Amino acid sequence: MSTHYFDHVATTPLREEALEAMLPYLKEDFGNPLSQYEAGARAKAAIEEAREKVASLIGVRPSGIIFTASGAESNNFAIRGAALARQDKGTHIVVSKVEHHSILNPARFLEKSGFVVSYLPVDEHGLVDPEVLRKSITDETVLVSIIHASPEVGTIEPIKELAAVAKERGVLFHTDAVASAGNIMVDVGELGVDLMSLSAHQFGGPKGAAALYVKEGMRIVPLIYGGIQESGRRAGTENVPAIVGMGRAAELAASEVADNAKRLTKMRDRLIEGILKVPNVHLTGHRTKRLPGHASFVVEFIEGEAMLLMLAAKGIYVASGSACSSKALKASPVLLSMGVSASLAQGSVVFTMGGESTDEDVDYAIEEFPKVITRLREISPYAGGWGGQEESG
Amino acid sequence: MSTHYFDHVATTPLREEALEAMLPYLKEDFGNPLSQYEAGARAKAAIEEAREKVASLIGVRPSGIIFTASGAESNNFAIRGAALARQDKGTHIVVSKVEHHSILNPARFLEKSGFVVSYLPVDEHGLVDPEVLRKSITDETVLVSIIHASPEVGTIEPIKELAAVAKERGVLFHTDAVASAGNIMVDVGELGVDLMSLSAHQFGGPKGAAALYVKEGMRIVPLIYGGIQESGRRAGTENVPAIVGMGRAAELAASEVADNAKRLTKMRDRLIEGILKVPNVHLTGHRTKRLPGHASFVVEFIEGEAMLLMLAAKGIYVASGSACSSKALKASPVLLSMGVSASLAQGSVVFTMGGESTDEDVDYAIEEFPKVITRLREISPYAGGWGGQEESG
Amino acid sequence: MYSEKVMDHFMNPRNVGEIENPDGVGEEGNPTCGDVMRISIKVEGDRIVDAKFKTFGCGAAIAVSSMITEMVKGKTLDEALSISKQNIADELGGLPAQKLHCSVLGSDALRMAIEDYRSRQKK
Amino acid sequence: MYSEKVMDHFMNPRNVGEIENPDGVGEEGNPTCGDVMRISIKVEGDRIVDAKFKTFGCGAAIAVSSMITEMVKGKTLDEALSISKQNIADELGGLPAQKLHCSVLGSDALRMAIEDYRSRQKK
Ligand SMILES: Cc1ncc(COP(=O)(O)O)c(C=O)c1O
Ligand SMILES: Cc1ncc(COP(=O)(O)O)c(C=O)c1O
Repeated sequence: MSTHYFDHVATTPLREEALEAMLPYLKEDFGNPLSQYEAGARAKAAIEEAREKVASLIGVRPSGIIFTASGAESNNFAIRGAALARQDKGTHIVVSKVEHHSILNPARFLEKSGFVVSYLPVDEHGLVDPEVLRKSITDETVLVSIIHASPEVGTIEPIKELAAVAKERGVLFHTDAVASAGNIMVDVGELGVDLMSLSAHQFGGPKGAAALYVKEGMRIVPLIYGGIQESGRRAGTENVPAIVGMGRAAELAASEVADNAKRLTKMRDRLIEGILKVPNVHLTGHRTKRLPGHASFVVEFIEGEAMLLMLAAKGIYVASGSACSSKALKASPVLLSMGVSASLAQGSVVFTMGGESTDEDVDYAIEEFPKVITRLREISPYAGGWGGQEESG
Repeated sequence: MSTHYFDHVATTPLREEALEAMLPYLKEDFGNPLSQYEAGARAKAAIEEAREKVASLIGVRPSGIIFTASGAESNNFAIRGAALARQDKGTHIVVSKVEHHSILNPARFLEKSGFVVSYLPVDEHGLVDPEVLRKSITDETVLVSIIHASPEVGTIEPIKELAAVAKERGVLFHTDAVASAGNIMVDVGELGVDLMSLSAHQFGGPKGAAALYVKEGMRIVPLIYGGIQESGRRAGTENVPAIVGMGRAAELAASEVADNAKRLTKMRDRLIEGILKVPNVHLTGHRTKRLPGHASFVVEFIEGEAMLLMLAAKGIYVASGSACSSKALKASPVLLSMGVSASLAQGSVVFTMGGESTDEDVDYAIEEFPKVITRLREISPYAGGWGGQEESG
Repeated sequence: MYSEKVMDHFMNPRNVGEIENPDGVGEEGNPTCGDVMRISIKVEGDRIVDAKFKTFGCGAAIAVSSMITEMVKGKTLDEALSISKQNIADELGGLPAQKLHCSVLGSDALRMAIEDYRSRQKK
Repeated sequence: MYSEKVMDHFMNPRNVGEIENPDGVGEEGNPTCGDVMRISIKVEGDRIVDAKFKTFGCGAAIAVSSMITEMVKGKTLDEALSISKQNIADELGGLPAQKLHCSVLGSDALRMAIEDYRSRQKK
């Protein structure tokens, strides 16, 4: 069976070039970057080279990049580290309702330690309104964090406008660019943000390497204290191979992102068109302000995990935000906050493509998807409609 | 030039078997363990298999193992997570003066948030006295953390006795076993500890994978909040390849540790004997209660970084705890706390061996070391003695 | 994640549909995730001679529906009522812990179908 | 970490030793790390004709000692005094930032040797 990987938002395959770059550091060049002899210096140099490449992917100076081990760590570090560093100035922070758990949950932790958190609503496309942000900012506000692009619905937030609002009020602005960096052009200067999270395994790099960008001169409280690695801002022996792989992936992404985005946008639009031919299927997120490779839907009358499994049996790998496919068995807060009902959210299915995706993948998905939907609807008691229990979304 | 790696305490070479085990997960098996289809399940199964192997290295059940990205992260997680989880019971914690920075610095952070920290003294061998621990525990004490084996001086602490004292008083006990686990037999049950940190790159596993053992049923406050990975205790997409490599390395270590320790102890003793033939050189740490592959010294009249560089020029890679070789330019707190003077501490040199070290390495070191010492002493103004400025240690 | 048996019953569910002129119908929903299972039965004497289902739910919910409709065929009503959620999970070669509630749904829908049949008999 | 030049002067230090019957001796220590550098000079007219050192310190400290004793030979005292720590670092092809204090030690020890010579002259 041929396989068609449509789950780049979960993780991307490691690019061969990145693995090639990593291998020496998994073999003979195993030295600790802190060691004072040549092997240590070589490892250190490799990290600094990777730092330059990651920095240049998002248009910043290398000194602004702190390597971490995951996007989740970067997000925790940013939220907690920036809030604690500024808590003498105020204890209010602002996030949106469509943030990743690794923003929402540390925000909840901060609430327990005395911070007040505002959760901004979004419109039916998942967009945060800069005017709503403006109204939420008080004299106590020290930090705003808004996701750059949603992994669930693909929507790209107007970060430039949002960050400008925060800047006007002298408030720090973080964006979680884990789903976007490497996949669309992300330029810190243009966006005007002070902090940014990114993660290698989302753009062809390895798992285990990620980064937090922190504006020059800005103080941040460490999440992991200890040695002097990362200028004392993040302790722990560096994962040299993974960092090197991240650097190489960043370099490749930087040079290919424009072409890739163009190609993927076409494929995405064709996929959306094809999928929407099935009756009672609806696009989630914004039609155009969305990640190039991202096509997400809610399908009426059937449940997401069942779709996912039946598609997987045909070699099509997708994600779903349905309650049954989440370990918490809860409807997706992102879909709910966009006004999607809990029953309709059960029909969530998310297709995401990446660099190695092909037109044939799209053809195959467009051909097979309707069959799966028909099959599952035959099983569904709602086949003829939600039967009054639910108006079609 | 042949190379002789005597810096296993900085990091160990990645074992070939571990790399072999990792490669599939760096290539075709790149799936996210959370994904609901087969590829996700395979990645998840690989992690659980690794968890079993790591658990069995330290004699615990797999459910007690939380994977992290570094020993430093495990230590921060343990100290902060256990202290915060118990802060309603009390706000006093106890550590020793010979802990790693990744214990001491989070302890200092806790001090800023209202905790009181006792720093236990050690004797001239670096040993913590259980009676001193007993006296330090108050009704407010919630956590004790003592390092298992010192990477700087090799001394193995009497953890069993120390943990028993804590247990008597109903206080949680954490041990930082980063330098010991995989290198000597480490059995949680026998030691009687509640939490333990270990790190893969210290026993032939990859950088980027480490673990914290947490006793069953014990609550711990997460360091990295977010998704449901690691039972909700540590968010972030798992570094599957590194975790798999750690599992394989743990499996190998478990089966070889006894033989290896025996072999390395012999080599170590021969090295110590050889090095101590040079006049005015002193062993640091305990003569017998020390890591098998660990031989550490202070050399009078010369400085450690200079020794390290000159040894490196001969293909001998060692570490030093001298102020000049630390980025902070401070004398080693561990040596100072053992009563070594700041000047003498400048002469610190640390040889550490591992699985692939050979008798020839030891021969070579014993032959070349005295030449380096002679050469550097020729340059030293103290050649004839400390000249009253310092009695010889 | 799922056993082979679950995947088989999910991919090739038995007894999908609605019995025409059923003797009893039961429908049960899960308020947390919105799953709904509808089972219709045909009864002769006090034996279930046919059972069909329609289910809105995840792979486990569909497999449970398929399995339970298979299990009850030929059973007396009392025998059918004694099928526990654990019986169903066992027949399926096990279910992931967080999916066990799907099998409750199955036994509940069946029970309601039987109750429906019995209440119709009383009229 | 170190430039080739630094490594060369560290591995093959020039002018190691103590001048017998020196015209001036300077010794300077770094209180934080305990490094000590001792420079002895031979002066003819107002020119330094020979310089030797003994150093307790790291690779950079030894290389700086070697380099500064090379640099001053043949220089007048005033020329020697004008050698800055940056000059020494430059001659060595640069020093890591946290090692710059080692070159201060070098110029300080030299200055003290010259002062020692001058104070002896006054007697
Ligand atoms: C005793 C001890 N604890 C903690 C650490 C930190 O572990 P890691 O290097 O994995 O961050 C080390 C590092 O070598 C160590 O020796
Ligand atoms: C927007 C967003 N933020 C954060 C994360 C967490 O990143 P990581 O998987 O590297 O922990 C993800 C994960 O996919 C994400 O999509």
